[in-house]
Amino acid sequence: MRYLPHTDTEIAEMLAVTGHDQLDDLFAHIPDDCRYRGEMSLAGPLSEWSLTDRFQELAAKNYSSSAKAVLIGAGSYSHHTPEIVSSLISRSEFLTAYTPYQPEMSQGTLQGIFEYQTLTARLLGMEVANASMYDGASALAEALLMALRIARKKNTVAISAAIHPHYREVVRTYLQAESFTLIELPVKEDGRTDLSSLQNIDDLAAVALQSPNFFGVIEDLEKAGQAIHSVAALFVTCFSEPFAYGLFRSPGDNGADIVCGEGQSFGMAQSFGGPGLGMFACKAKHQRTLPGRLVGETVDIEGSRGYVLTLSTREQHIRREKATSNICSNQGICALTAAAYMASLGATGLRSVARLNYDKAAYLRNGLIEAGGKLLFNSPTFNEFVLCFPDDFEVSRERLLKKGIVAGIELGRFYKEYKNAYLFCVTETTARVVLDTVIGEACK
Amino acid sequence: MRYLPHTDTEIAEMLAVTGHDQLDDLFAHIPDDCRYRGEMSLAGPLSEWSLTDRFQELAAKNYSSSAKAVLIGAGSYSHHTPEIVSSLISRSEFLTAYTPYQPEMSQGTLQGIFEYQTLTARLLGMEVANASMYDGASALAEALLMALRIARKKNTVAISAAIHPHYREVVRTYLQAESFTLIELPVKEDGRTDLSSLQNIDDLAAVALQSPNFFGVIEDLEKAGQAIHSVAALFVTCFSEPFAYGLFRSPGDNGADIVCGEGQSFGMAQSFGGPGLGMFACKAKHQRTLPGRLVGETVDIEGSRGYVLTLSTREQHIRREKATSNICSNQGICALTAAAYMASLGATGLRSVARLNYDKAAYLRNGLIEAGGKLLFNSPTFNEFVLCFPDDFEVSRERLLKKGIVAGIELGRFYKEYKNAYLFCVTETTARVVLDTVIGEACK
Amino acid sequence: MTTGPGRSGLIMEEPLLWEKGQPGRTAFSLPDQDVPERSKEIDANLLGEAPDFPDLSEIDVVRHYTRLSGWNFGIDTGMYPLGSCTMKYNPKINEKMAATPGIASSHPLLDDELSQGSLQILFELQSFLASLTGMDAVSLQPAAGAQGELAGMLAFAAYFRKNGEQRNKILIPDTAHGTNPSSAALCGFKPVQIQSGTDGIIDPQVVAELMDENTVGIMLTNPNTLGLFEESIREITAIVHEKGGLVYGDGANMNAVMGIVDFKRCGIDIMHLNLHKTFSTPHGGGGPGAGPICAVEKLRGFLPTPHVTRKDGAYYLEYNCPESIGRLHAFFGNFGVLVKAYSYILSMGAKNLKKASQLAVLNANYVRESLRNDLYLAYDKPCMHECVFSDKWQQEYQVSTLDMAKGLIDHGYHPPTIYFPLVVPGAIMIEPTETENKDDLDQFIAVFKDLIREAKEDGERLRQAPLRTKVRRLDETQAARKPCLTG
Amino acid sequence: MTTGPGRSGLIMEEPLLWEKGQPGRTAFSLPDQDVPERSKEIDANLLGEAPDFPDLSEIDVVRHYTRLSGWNFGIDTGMYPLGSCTMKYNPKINEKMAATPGIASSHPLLDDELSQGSLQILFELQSFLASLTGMDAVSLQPAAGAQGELAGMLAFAAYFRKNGEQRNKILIPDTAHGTNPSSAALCGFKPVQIQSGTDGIIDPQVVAELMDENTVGIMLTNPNTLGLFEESIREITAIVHEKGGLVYGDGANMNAVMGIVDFKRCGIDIMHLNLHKTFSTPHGGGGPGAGPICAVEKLRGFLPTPHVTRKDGAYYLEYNCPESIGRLHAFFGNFGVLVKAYSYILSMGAKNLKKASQLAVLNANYVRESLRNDLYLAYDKPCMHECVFSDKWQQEYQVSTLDMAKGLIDHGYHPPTIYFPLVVPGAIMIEPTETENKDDLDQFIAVFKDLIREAKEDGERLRQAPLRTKVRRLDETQAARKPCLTG
Ligand SMILES: Cc1ncc(COP(=O)(O)O)c(C=O)c1O
Ligand SMILES: Cc1ncc(COP(=O)(O)O)c(C=O)c1O
Repeated sequence: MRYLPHTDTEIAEMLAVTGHDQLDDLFAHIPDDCRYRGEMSLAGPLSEWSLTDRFQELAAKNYSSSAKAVLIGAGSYSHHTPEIVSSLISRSEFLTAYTPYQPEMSQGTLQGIFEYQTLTARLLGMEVANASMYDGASALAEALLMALRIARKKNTVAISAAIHPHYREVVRTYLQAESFTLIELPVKEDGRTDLSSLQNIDDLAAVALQSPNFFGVIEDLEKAGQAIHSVAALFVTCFSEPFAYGLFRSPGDNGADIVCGEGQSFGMAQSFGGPGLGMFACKAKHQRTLPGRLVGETVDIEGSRGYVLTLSTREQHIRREKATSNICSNQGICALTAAAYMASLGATGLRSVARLNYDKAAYLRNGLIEAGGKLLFNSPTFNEFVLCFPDDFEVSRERLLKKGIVAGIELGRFYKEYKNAYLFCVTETTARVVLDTVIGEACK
Repeated sequence: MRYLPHTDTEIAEMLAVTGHDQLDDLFAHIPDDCRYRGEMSLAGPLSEWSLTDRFQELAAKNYSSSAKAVLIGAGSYSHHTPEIVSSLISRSEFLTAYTPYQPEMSQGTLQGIFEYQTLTARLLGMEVANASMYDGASALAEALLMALRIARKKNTVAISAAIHPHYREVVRTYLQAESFTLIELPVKEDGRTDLSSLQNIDDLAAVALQSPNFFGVIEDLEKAGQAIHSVAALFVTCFSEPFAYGLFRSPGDNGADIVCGEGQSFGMAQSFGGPGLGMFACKAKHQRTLPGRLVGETVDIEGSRGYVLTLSTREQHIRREKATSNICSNQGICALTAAAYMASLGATGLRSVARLNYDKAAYLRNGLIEAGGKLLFNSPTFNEFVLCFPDDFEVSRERLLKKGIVAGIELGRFYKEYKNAYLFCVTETTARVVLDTVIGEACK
Repeated sequence: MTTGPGRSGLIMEEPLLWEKGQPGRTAFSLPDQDVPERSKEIDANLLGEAPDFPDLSEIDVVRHYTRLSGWNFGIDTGMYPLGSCTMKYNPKINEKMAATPGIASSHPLLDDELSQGSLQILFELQSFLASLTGMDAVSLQPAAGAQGELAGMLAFAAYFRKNGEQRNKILIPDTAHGTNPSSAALCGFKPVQIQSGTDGIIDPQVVAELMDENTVGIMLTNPNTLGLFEESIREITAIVHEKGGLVYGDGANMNAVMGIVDFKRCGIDIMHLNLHKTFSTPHGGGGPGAGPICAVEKLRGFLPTPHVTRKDGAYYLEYNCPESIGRLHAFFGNFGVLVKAYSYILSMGAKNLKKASQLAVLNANYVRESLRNDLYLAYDKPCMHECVFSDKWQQEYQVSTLDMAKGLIDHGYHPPTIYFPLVVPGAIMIEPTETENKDDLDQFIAVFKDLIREAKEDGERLRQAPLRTKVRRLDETQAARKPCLTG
Repeated sequence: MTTGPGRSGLIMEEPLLWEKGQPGRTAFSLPDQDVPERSKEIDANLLGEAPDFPDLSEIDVVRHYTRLSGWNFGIDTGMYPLGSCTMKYNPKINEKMAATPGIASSHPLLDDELSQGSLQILFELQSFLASLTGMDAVSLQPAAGAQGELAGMLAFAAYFRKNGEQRNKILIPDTAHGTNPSSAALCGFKPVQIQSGTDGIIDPQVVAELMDENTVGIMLTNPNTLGLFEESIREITAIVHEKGGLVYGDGANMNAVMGIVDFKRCGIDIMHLNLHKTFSTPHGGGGPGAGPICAVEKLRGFLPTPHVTRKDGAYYLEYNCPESIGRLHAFFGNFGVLVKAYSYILSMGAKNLKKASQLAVLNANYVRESLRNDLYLAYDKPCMHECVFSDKWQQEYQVSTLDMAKGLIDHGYHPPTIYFPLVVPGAIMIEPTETENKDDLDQFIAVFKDLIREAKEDGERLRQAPLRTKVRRLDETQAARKPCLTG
């Protein structure tokens, strides 16, 4: 087997050194009643070539290929990734390294993550960012836990019902064990979060909003921040589409205390939803309560600039049960990918691509409205929006599916009250001809 | 444009230094009547994404994909390439380097090519090998020129008609300008070269054979070598399928003086016929007349082992019109690829894969004979063989084509006398089920 | 003096991204604007400025990361005997498989019928992991080992909640990985430390004394982080079960026992696996990993939602799990990592996986036996996948574990895990894994021996190490005291 | 002291392949044996033993080449101002395009109808190159520039043969690349050297004196290898044509003049292009390249067979070319390289290609102007894509071109081309190309200036350079005297 280098002769020589007769003897001390009985029932071994055939077959069973257009976002976005990003980040020095515990032989990863932290903070308008969380959903859960840590005695957090339903589920999972109170804030008619009840909530540590929210609607973060701060709660914002900040004001600029979200858009394949990237930033004053890993700048004994994992007294391997989170492995290479992606875009590219997302989504939205669709919410959006249709849209959707286009996702599976409303997403990857096809078929 | 880094400001600053007002002024000294008039008529510029679409369209117009089985070799072979070979050799330090003129910053390429030379020599049973030629065909032409150099006064070379027809064409091209005489030796009934006329040829510098030859037939190189040496000619052999030497005796072992051929089988994509790899080896006593580049071992001023381009007094950049060949750029990365491929195989792997080629080809050959096919030549073969069919095989071929199988290539386009004979190739990549399909359809 | 592969050579310096670039450059190929411009209609109040990113051309970005990579060390660069981390070779073909277009581009929210390929992978991997561990049910959702632990703890909590029990203590050995107590604490459990015995493993007697009806149960790592098999695991789990408790298994060290140990038979109720260790998915300089959890039947219902099931030959996502702890990930976990592990398992098959464990244990014991006269062996008994030494004998010459670790760097080796587990002062934990060959191990051993000899004769060079790296020892105190987290 | 990016750092040593390994290992995944074994039937006389290759496991091969790559320097590593070589950035997307499965796996001998995609690429590239040069016909077959020259010389020979003329001398400037005389000699032509003028270009008078009815014609490089445009090219080609001769153009330096010069108007009859220079295909540590030739109408028939034509919207291979010099390559040349060049041209479009030439010339002139007070400028006039200095001023302190070149290595730059062209003793030929940005050029210039200052103050360090590389200056004399070409 090409991954197992030992020849029989070598095994014999090594066993002679360890004082065993055969490989099985190495396990002599394992009690009988712990032992595996029989053979494991797995498939394989497959040669590299059979393996490739197998994956071709599996891939063919998925509705997804370069020829298909999936006009769904809802937390997973199709964006163009420059070839350089994939080819650089897959360099084995990055990909096959461990967490940079030995900084002298990990400066590549460390400087790369320091750059990621910096670009993330700049994108979100925040002062500091961590080295990554698992995904946008767990990042939000950890942001709320962090807010509860900062707020100390307070026990309640409120989250908008317009936050991605899956993120809210994850928040519920993370918060279920401790006796925290989780309140959901309703959605107004304009698709923004209704904050009018805040005054009536006791013990409120933090309020979380998503913008653009699950409906694609840009929340009025500035006003929201004022309202939230006025009840002395921390203002947490999250996102699933960071490209929005190429065009819209950053959460930090609107006063957010903690910002988190999903960075998949920045160079990660959609890959059935993972791996993605939990981005996480906050004001500097809260940095010592951050969850996750942090890279910091320092100097070596000769005074040269260098980077290390830092503030590790917050972390599980030092602080154990008192750690700010249990994160050990994070999404390292995804963070590096996002940094390379942001570097490839630059300020200029980010702006242009974000604009194009807006323009293309607007084109479909307007076209569908003209064709008879009705906007569910009348608020500004970025590259996602929700429409309802006079007739049964499922028939059109089926027709489009046969043409290789997935036209939006029905909202009833997430919100009973929005049955038969469809959430669409259009990014820079969708050609106008596809949009025209959708518009043409929509209300036939 | 992402490949052109200059901003307008920088251009202005630089022009100020060079003393020009605008970019066009840099070309002021170019006479008017040399100038390009109008715009070049090219396509583009295309974004990375449009480019990818364009290539997908082009690829779709080719009959070739992982789903297809092309049972043709004839100088271009389908073999499995381990993923590690492609991913290692595409490391930019190898791929984007120039010819290793500065050995101190090219030791990777240099040691890699030294290893290639060594493995090539071992494969072919020769003492030395060069750093690569353009392809098997030009390598053969250069081998004959080299033989003529060694033989000095003699002016005639003889080549077997069983050598790849394209190789013979290239030989004719290379030899046309000088007043050399080129004789073709006929093919015997058993598909081997008829050497009986050798005694009657005057002035004979060298005789070239291919084994396995174009018909897949293994020549009796040992006897041939004796016959050729007995007329005091140099024994040149060539090949298009190096995998054969995993199973059959090497040319060197059979007394060859110069061995050359095509190394595409060792890790290069078929890629419509190029780039491939001209492999070239000879006895050590002839090394100073070798064409092409050579890497040699030496030491640095501290005594450390290192590698350099060597014997460059043979080469065009030193010897100019007296050089042993005009080669400058060769097939560097292809040679490195072949070395990594040979290293991945190892002696054990090469033997096994070669065996499997033999077995699979024998399976198809025997199956087709049972189904009514007739061997054109009754001599040992490796992974290619020639069959004739009682009825019109084109009908079966058309049916198979529709099933995604190209069943052999008709020989009439190369040899009028072998019309309606088909040259088949089977390698380790073809599954038995494909072979069974061909056998089933062959004589329906 | 034996030398490892480490040498001095030419590398490239490279500034921070924003120390390069000029406004107006870009390395991104802008797609065609084939629709009218609309963004001007956006309310000025909502509109932001583009963030302060540097503008670079393509070659700038390429050189930046190419150069940075030269300051790093991966498995492909050399030996990485980092204990508890199972840094084995990461096959390239797995990367290729995970990048298969129809797999890598699949959207997670399409209807099940449109995602049969992805679902089949998940389904089969679930069953492979069940068979590998001997357990009954599997959830692939946890994004890393620590999230697997959290899921397990939440399941334990849900189980007791359902049974109407109020338990909040949990037993955790002193050798446990930091994530164990930290994950338990996230669920509001109070860790109670179990002192491991002088032989490095847990004495059932100690467990019996601590285990009571207020205690959730125990978190066990087996083989443990000292590289030793918890030989009394059956007694221990029996004690816990007897008091109504549950047993969590940290399976991060599964690489030692594939096809050898059956965790259900051992009495484990839920355990996680680190696919980025045992199943050879690359660690990516920090992640992503994948930490699936495997449970016995009685805890199946508590596993995260959704999971994949099969009916009439089709695969679908099951959401109807009323007892489930809920969702842990926005979608289905680190799918791409799961694909790589699936690809690895298919490449290896049952026989080679078992062989891998045998060779991993052989390699560790070989190193242990070869260095035992040079380094103090913390526990003098056969080890599993890793062996733990310490600097006890070197302290005499003022050479520490840290010094030796840094000395190895100059020789071209990634240092072992050091100062962990905490029960061994100055620990040096070596896990060679099965993909290192004997020649390379012999060279490593010889270098380490020479280094130790050097330590005796002249410790100063080691205290100065590393000397060959781009940066020397870094000031971690300053980094933490005056944090500079962004530039 | 300004420093370039070069630093000392940790790199890995690695032995030769056969100094590793153990019989029985393999890194190759053996395909299934799904047919009966047959090879035993082979005549023992023909059967060989497997060659003496080392047996390695996958990780051995991976580490081997990963480590070797660390001793190399590519365009992605840093600046490569190697004159006459046009070492510009090689876009990664071109590699991806050439690897597109349906393209990379196409067999060269399928019927034309089954290869329309590949043939279309060739056809379009032919027409692109015709438009780029201004010439009428293109053959893509030559595998490199030198093979293009050979093809051109053979075409010239065929032309005269057809016309019943016996010509065998050919004029070649002293600044020509070595392949020029060598290619001419391969055709039995006798090179006659033209001395270039004191201003670095050819005086038409000299050509007039040498050109006669026994002379095939002339080989011209324009811009020439001194980076200068042959301003009298029209006069020269007129002189040659008047005597019935033909003009060969070495277009290796096309990068300076895309969209700016029309070679047909200049009077060129056949020229080659180096796609691995101007059109950005990577040089691969030696190759493969591609050296298409472009001809005027009257020589079209002599170009290599086959070429691609179009009829009724379909592409096909034309073999019926009775006057053709024949075939130069087993198939259609280095197709994969052609694909990359095609991809590059499509990415750039006409406007950007012209801009590239402008910027390449700007960069060269900028370097020329910035270093002219520090290095002796061989020809004091504006240059095209490269500028040529020499060590004339440094000889005073016993510092040579070689020493400065090696000194640059320690600073992280690939040295310029040195000691070529031969007409400039101690030549230092710098071709920055357009993909280097101003900041990087400024740093390079500053480093070079400092190096020169250092040369003056203390030359010894430079004479010792390089100090940072894995190996120092190598003994080339020993290598040539006692050649060791295999291990
Ligand atoms: C024993 C043990 N348990 C748990 C973990 C945590 O796993 P992860 O890093 O995937 O969260 C590790 C990782 O180092 C470990 O070694
Ligand atoms: C001016 C000139 N002509 C010809 C050549 C030869 O081209 P190739 O190396 O592709 O054979 C070169 C290559 O360096 C060159 O610079």
